[in-house]
Amino acid sequence: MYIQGYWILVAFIGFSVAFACAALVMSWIVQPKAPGKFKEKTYECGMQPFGDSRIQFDVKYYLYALLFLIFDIEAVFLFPWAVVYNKLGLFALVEALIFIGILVIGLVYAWKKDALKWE
Amino acid sequence: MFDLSFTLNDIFAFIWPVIPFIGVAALLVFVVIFLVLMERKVLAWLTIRKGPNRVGPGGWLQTFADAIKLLFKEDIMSSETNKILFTLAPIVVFAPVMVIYGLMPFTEHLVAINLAVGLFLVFALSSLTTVGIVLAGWSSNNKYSLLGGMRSAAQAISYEIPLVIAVLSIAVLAGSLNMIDIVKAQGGGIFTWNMWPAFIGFIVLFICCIAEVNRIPFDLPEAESELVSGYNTEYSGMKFALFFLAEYAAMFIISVLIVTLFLGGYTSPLGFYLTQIPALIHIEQAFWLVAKVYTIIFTIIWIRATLPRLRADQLMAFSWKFLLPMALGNLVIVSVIKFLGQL
Amino acid sequence: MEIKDIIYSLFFFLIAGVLLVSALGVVFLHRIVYSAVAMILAFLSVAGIFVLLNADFVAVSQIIIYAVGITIVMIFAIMLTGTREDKELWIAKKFRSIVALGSAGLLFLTIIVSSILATFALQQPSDEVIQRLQTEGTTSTIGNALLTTYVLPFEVLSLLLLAAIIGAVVIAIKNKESKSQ
Amino acid sequence: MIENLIKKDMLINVGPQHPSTHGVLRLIMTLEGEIIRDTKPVIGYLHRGKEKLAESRSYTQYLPMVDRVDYLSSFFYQAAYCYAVEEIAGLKVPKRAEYIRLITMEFNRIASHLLWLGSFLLDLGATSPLFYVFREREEIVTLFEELTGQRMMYNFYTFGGVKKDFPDGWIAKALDLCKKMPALFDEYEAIITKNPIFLERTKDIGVMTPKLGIDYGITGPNIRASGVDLDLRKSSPYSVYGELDVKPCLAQSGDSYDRYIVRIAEMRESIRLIEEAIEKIPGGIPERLRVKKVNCGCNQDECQHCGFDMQLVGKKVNPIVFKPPVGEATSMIESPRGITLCYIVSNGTNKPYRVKWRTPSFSSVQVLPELVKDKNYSDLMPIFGSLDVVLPEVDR
Repeated sequence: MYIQGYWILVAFIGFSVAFACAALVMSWIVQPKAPGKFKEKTYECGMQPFGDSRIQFDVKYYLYALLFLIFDIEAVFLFPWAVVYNKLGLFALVEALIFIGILVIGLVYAWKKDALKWE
Repeated sequence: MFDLSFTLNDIFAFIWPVIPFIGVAALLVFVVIFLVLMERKVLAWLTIRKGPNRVGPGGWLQTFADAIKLLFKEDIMSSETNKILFTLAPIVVFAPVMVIYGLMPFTEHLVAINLAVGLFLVFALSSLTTVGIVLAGWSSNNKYSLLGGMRSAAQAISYEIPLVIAVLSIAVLAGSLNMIDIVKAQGGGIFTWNMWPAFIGFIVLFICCIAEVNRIPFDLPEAESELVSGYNTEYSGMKFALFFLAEYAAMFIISVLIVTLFLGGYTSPLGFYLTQIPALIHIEQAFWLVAKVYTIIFTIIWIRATLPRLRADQLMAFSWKFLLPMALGNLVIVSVIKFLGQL
Repeated sequence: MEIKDIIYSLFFFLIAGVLLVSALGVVFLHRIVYSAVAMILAFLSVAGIFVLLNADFVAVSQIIIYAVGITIVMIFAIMLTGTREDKELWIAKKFRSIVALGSAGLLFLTIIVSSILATFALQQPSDEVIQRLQTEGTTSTIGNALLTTYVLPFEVLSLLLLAAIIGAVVIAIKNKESKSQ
Repeated sequence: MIENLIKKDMLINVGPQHPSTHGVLRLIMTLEGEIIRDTKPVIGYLHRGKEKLAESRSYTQYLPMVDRVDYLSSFFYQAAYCYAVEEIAGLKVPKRAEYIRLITMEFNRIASHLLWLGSFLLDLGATSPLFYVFREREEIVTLFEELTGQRMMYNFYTFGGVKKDFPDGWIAKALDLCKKMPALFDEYEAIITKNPIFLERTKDIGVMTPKLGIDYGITGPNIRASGVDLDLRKSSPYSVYGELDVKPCLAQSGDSYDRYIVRIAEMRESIRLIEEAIEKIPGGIPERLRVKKVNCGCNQDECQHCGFDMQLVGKKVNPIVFKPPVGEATSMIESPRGITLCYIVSNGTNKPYRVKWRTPSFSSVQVLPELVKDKNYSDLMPIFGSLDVVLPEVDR
């Protein structure tokens, strides 16, 4: 069952991409094509596009990405813990509490330093 | 290492993914078409309008008409877009959603891909769509798209964390990451649902799920009063349709997910099945799932009709300062409950 | 050679091929965003290889941490660098490229050597173990190991993550202050 | 190091073809990240030369065009124009006609505020209120239709009065509506005023200090939300507001939320005013309107049945013959958006020499850059929406 599941998964990924591509190709075949100079302008609320659209973003985005990564890793480590929690009892509970507690310290630190504030 | 001995059966096993895939693809298209219509009808009823009522009896074929229209629409691509990524983005957004459909347990046997880490994989794949949205925003070379894409990414990753941590409490309760196991653990009727011990988690997950599919009050990436249409501003025709399809398909998925994790999935809330014949039990399971899922979907539409949208910073603060602590607290509460239950 | 081994090898070489091509793409593609996309593909194929090794949990972790988490961090970093012309990021300085190539080669050598050594050192798990892993998945095994044999690393890891949070916050605050000045 | 590589600002165009600029306003914004550093409103996309057009048309011919200056509060613009012309021509308006004007204007104020409420919440992302306010607005507009024959651009006032009396039963319907409305406002308040998301989005957002408001010539509900007690209906009553008990609706902090609160209060106040006016309207109880209008034959101004104050002047002025004397006049009206001023110079011909409009939305657009400066881009909408700008009125 197990490996078969992954085989189906691989097939699904392939089929899904193929499905999306097929939709695009089919539409490409049947759609009218009437390109025009102004049609191909970037939308800018009805004006000629001006300035550069590739702007620089604030560092806060990066901070959120880093925090996401960190908590994601935390979650990834907690998943195995959650699965075996039943069998290990109090020991596992205490360990996880310590683990979560240390990360909560980090969260509180970020909070207190106003790093979570999005201006 | 592969534990497979090749017989005719196994060759069939390698071909048979085609069948569930066709089933899932048909289901996805049907669900989306129905969902769009349902949303429009329910919204219309909530706001004293009639809703679509021209195409087909009572407007039931409206979405088909829209789909056909989108298929035949010219696909306008701005000359300044990055054409490769612009085309790739809708595929990156759509394909994972479709794979997730295969992971969902619709009835006890109707789950196309049954994996030991199914639940975990659902989140891995759902967060992949974020990358597609950022690509869409970046490749459009449009200011609104870029802002929308970045906002969307920031939002998605911020709500991913409480979501995953809320789900951890389910893993604690079920002791497994397999979707079927999780449902089976709460098969004893309404009082064995995970919703009760993990009620905070249920609320957190519900909110996060609404945020993950960018719906009001969390629809900032597409806030039309600010960013026109967000990351899909430049998209038209079939490429837009793929985003649209993915969005509504995702809405169905999150409802199935909420039901599966917290509301007993396909099991009967009564604790026993009304029908006793195995074949009928199958149908009854599907019925319970659909009933629960559409209750959730109705709630989501109802929320859309009621609330205004949040601002970007409030959105972020809500996730990090409210939902995340709540989710962590929920995890601790649930593990303590579970521990006490074992004593 | 049985047919299942052939299929296994087929998949392995297919995935490894994708991995190699996309990894080369990360290095040689001219536009940095293309590199990022190639990197996602590389990460995903690494996940595929993990699946072939019966490490399902690690495979999914690979997707969730690398293919999404790291990629998002990378893309945000690209956005942070703003409008700078993409082509300039192409490795231009000779010295740097030599250092980069040298360290990459050294790393590669280490991996090769250690994996060869590991092949000798490690025992082939019994069929029974493989059977169990294939039906139950590896999650609970990892969980057991984490909470019994590797308790200390598990807890130290949280300290590491704490340090990472603090580092991220400090960088962000510094940036904020420099901006307000 | 990174800072050197970066071009920090991004110019972004909001409008003219943007889903939420209430027509065709264009804002050129300089964003730093998502913080608005600078805003330049570009107006004129709806400019129709309303002032200049008056110079080539007779006084009466210009009357219907006045409606189009602001299609949401047509009655007010008609009234402003009529009062100015009446002042030059020395026409006296009978009291009953004044009351009819007052009642229609107050209803129009409610209709205008209702539409504002809907579009304001639509800007905030709440779609439903728009449909609910249209349900109520529809009833008001139906009343107007019954009275004037039009659902928009009523063209109902004339120099010296109004065109028609209320039709039979109109007042009863109006009273019915007045009874129904406050409950509906309660409903809105129940779902909006206490909504935490709404509060978060509007409280302390776009704070307009009284000084800033006065400096920019902000009037109407916008300035009253900042605590400035400026209501022409109270301070320099035109029409018959002097006979009624007008209570200005004030709030203190001047943020978007207060502008919302003031407008909701004003709608309630308008309903009270209408009820009071219907009570006081000369001509008696609704059922006997027609009878009261009948001339009893005495032709004396003091007669309580057919005196001038009781009557209605509905005669259409001949567009060619109507020539007010040389002179100039100014009229000011408290429109739903603030003080509307009409200034007319007459040179004795049948066409005005010059008509000048002062429209409140114009000032509101001007103050927008000050209010949104250094705010989040998402705050643009609650601020701009709460100012209640109607673009045709800005551009004229």
